[in-house]
Amino acid sequence: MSGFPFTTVLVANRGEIALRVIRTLRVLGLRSVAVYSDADAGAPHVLAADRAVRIGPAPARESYLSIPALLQAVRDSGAQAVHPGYGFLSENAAFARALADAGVVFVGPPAEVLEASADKLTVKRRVAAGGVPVIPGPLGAVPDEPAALQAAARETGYPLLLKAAAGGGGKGMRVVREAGGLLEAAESARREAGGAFGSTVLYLERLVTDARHVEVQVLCDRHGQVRVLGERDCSLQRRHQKVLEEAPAPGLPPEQRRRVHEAGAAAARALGYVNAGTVEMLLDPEGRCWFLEVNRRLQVEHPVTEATFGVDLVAWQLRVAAGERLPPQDEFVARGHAVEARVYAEDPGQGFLPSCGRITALDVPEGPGLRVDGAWGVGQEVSPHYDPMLAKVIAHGATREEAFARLDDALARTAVTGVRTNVGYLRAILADPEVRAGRVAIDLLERRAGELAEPAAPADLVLLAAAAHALLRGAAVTAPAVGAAGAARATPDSPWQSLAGFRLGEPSR
Amino acid sequence: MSGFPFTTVLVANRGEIALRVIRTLRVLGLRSVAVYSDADAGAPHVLAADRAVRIGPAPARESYLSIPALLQAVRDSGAQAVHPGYGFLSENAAFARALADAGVVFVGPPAEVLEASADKLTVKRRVAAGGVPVIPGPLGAVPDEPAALQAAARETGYPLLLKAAAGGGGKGMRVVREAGGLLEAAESARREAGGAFGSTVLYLERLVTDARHVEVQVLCDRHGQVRVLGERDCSLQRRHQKVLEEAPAPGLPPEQRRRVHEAGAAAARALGYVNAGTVEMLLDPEGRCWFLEVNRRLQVEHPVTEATFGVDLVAWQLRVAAGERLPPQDEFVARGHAVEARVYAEDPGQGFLPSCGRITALDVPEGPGLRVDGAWGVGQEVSPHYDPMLAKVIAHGATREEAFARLDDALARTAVTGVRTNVGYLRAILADPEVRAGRVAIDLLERRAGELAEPAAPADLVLLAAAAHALLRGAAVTAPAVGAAGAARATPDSPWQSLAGFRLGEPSR
Amino acid sequence: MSAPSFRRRLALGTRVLAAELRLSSEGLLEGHVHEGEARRSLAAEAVRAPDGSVLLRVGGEAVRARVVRQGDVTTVVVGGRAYELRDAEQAAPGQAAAEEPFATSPMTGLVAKVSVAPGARVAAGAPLFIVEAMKMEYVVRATREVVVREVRRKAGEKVALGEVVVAFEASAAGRA
Amino acid sequence: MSAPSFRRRLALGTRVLAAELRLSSEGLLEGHVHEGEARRSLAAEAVRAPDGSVLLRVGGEAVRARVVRQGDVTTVVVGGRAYELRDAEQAAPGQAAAEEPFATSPMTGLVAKVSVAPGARVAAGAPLFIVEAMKMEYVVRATREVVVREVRRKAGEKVALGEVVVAFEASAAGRA
Repeated sequence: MSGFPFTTVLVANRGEIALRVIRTLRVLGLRSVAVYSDADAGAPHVLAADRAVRIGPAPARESYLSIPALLQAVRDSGAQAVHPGYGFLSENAAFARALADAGVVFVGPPAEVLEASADKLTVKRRVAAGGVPVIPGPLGAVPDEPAALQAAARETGYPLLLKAAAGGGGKGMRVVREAGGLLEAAESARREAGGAFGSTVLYLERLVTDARHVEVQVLCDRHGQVRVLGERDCSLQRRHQKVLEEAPAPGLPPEQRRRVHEAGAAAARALGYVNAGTVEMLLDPEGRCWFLEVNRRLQVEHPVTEATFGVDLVAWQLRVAAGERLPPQDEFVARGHAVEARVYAEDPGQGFLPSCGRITALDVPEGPGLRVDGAWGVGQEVSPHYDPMLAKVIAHGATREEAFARLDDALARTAVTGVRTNVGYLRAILADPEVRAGRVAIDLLERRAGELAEPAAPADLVLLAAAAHALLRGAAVTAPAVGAAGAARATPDSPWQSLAGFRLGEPSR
Repeated sequence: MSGFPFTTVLVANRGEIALRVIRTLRVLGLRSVAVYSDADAGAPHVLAADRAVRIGPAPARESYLSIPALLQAVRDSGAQAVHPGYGFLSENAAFARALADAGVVFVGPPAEVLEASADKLTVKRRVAAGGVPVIPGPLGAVPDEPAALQAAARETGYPLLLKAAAGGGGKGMRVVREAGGLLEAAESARREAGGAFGSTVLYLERLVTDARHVEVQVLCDRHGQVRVLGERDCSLQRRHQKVLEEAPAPGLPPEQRRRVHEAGAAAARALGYVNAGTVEMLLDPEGRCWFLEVNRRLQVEHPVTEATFGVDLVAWQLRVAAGERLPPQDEFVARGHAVEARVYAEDPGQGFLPSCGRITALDVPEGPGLRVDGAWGVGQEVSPHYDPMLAKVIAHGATREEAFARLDDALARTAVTGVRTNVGYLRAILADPEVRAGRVAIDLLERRAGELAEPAAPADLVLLAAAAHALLRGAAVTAPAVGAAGAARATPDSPWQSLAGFRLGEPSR
Repeated sequence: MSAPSFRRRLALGTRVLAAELRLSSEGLLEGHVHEGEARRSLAAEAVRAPDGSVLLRVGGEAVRARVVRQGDVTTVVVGGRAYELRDAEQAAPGQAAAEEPFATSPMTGLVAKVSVAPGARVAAGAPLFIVEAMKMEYVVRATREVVVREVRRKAGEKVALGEVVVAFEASAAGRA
Repeated sequence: MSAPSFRRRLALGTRVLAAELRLSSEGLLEGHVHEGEARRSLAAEAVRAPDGSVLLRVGGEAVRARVVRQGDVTTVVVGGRAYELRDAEQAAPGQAAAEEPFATSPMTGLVAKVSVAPGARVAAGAPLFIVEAMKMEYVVRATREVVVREVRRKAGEKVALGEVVVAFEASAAGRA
């Protein structure tokens, strides 16, 4: 039926991405196997799969990052293929190699490709040799010895960036503005990287300032064909954590867009890349693009590409892993504009600290042109063990303006209680004049933090809602009395200026 | 901001279509006004609008079909435009005229167009003059007098179709296979048409048998430009009620598709059509197409066109109503395949009788490539006063097979209690070999009613679920005991053949 | 610690099932079902999802169910299909005879038309009344020759599923 | 028939609001709020949606709110933003002083590292411990010079928001 050389696919991940992969597996007629730690028994991805296998206790290192536990789960479930999602072991060459040795298909780059690109410095050298411009910085690992580290940093020059060689998604990454903070930043980055990736190797790069983050989605088959599925702009980041992503990149002159796509394709070719990947680049104010790194997996933000190109990237990952040939480049055509907002369990009013707890109420927005990828639900525990992303809300529109308006309307209809979220912050970003004008840059969110701070609470409205809730509880839902009340009747003399300016779907004052 | 000559739009409808129109109004920055009958106070469309106005008691004739009540609501709310949705007054020339006289924009064909096409017989004559082939039948209204009616029917020949001249959506339509059933069918059709449209005029047509229902989506601006947004196949109907619709029509040879599109455009031109409209045609087994009628409104099934063309048809309706020019035809490009299933509150096990009541539990499917347009929710009353459609589930995919698989998986994840629904029936249709092969025809659902009947209940599974629910109520959701239970452990000797063949996401036996 | 158990006689359509199931502390649901002479063993791993739905795993297959109990009816939705289990103690022992001394509404809706009046003699197959709901109307006909005793609803009135609209004289046949 | 009323002193962040609102039988919510010296009139039409959310209409504007009450906290979500109202009787009369004799966890998470031991003298600004949750870690530092009396959590242990991790000797300053 399916035409695939495998029938059962184990998804070596959790949360929304595991759920999203399982959805595609079902559509393609493939059986799905979920894995879970003790913290995730009863989690949405576990409930959605055809079968679920426990792989260990809550800490990721003992479950989702444990290669032996996952190999055992593959054996127990009889899976013939593994989709790694993003994060965890998705770019781990040892995992891909162990699967290959066991005759199991890894739905991602083959082990050889991961092995040859496991060290990001090697990658940097290889893409540079392929004609792709790279960011200045030593092409070697950060030394353990403090004095040597400080010397290397001095040579690179401040401000600089400490990055985990095995890192991604902002984990194990630190900006260092001056020598004083270097050692502590390195220690902290090492600890974080060790926890997340099992490797503490760091490297240094010059911090390119005032730049935009533009990345190219590539799709490469096993027959040497490289396809470019446009670019995404992910400049809107907070502490190296992407917050809002869009496709295409706004305001890119055609010539720059062409250069960015060519650099992406060149990087993929230089690495002999196979499967879906992302070539991240910085675009400086002069319009020059710099190779940042290659993400050898599906990105969190892949849905904006799916929305504009009308493709299912997970389906393509599976087809490529099955040896299929990609169609010609001109069959991939983008349409309209898409934007994704990441809803995090964090408290913007308290320095964006993570917010753990149990979700007590949840309204998920729906409507034409919207997609919500989440693994949340009422009763769901948001655990301190894993990523704080609750969901991604993706809007598509004919134009950027339409997509942004649709996303804002969707966020206005989103309600989460039990944990604090950044939904209000996301709406503030969407309302920001620089963002609306498309003048995005990596430092924008930091630079405009003041303007993006939570507005004063609409106290009277909040009180009215609390009172209405308390007084209407148990009331007939469609009370004829209310129905008969007819059109809204404001008391004309009440001081409702504050509410008059308040409208769902529009950023409040 | 919006660029529209109006800022507030009243939506003269209810349910999912009112909600869907309001979503687009918000995205376009337009204020929305909902109207509601006493049965709908607290309904989703009322809660979603910026403002809501009561228009009368529950019966449609005194609320959603009452022109005076709606005009009063327009005045009270200060709306400068009215979107009529589908059904109700959407094709009512008197309503459009009254709005035009009041200086209010009607988001649909101008009053002149509706007036000149209000009588479907006139339409038939005009499109025939424009070179569009029409179905044989007298070009006059069915006489009231029984003997005359019988004579007209004899002349047309049985089997024939009685249609409400002002009808649509299967209301007031009856197949008459022999003279004996004619008078009762006419009386029943008249009563239904009177209730739904305020007009009891009927006409006769020869019943074209073994045909497919193929319809063309047209979009026409006020500057004489006609655009064709592909065709839809809506052959899968039960009692003239569309059940499953798809775009593009499966297996249509390019030459036939071109002829169908040309006939659609010719019909629109012959009528001087403006705004979004649908030209319905029958495609007979010889590949000839016959004009059926023109629907002068947005269709229920418009989302399949939106999914394949990546457009927002309501936004285009508003732009055309605002006088905007349409872009060239080659800017409308279709991609992939889309299919829509209509979820009705009806009981397939009891002759598809409508099922009223209050929704007690609801699981709405979500996921990439899915769209659900509904106005349902837990606690929502499904009233006998209005249409039994609860929601539309729309799936898009690269291929027809993928779209169908995605839709089936979505329906498998849909749960409604409190009212009975046709979800199981829809899944049976999706699993039907003729449907899967694309051999759709208007009589398919009737012809294969036996094969599409509810399968025997999986009694043991149902018992296990009831027991699990009763015994786990109040249990810790992520009980470590369950988490620690590891991989599924079947008792190998238990007679689970019945369950082994049962898989969510696949049609059950 | 004794395992919580589920012992019920339930009707599923015309079938009557007697279930005896226990839930172990490890989430294993096991037991038997009796149906007429037959007795089957059942077993499944059961989990309650945070959203209140139920997940069953049997032999590597997963099935998710939404279960709602209201009055004596338990509705189980599986794969989009809803099944109704009725507590069998309350369930009618057999289907009602065809010759009831009244005609009931086949659905909740509005009475569109009443074609008969008290005292009228109505032939088998003739229309008694029409109920209308949403897009559909349903003609209720006499299943045998009857004499109308009482008309309890008139056109325009609401009527619930199973409610008596027309009652007959106990003359012709059947239980009075 | 007397209208149901809502009389509460509630804290919203640092603001304290005393609400007096009544709901008429027609669904009109009316009354006043006192805030310090100020008194404002409030009025809105209020409807409860079938999904339990609340719809307010004021002057032609509609606002939908999701309200959840748990313990003494009422969370109101409007336009995606969540606001927490705390019953003011229980609410602290002022913010806690900066010189608490202990250091608490700023979030629920795992203790990643404890940098101090009982008896240690720690300079202002020096790290005490690190809490880690999800993708983030947070370094808790001494806000003044302190002497550590007790360490209540060690690395790898869970800690809740507001829980004491390190306690100080009451020597240097502040309330003991």
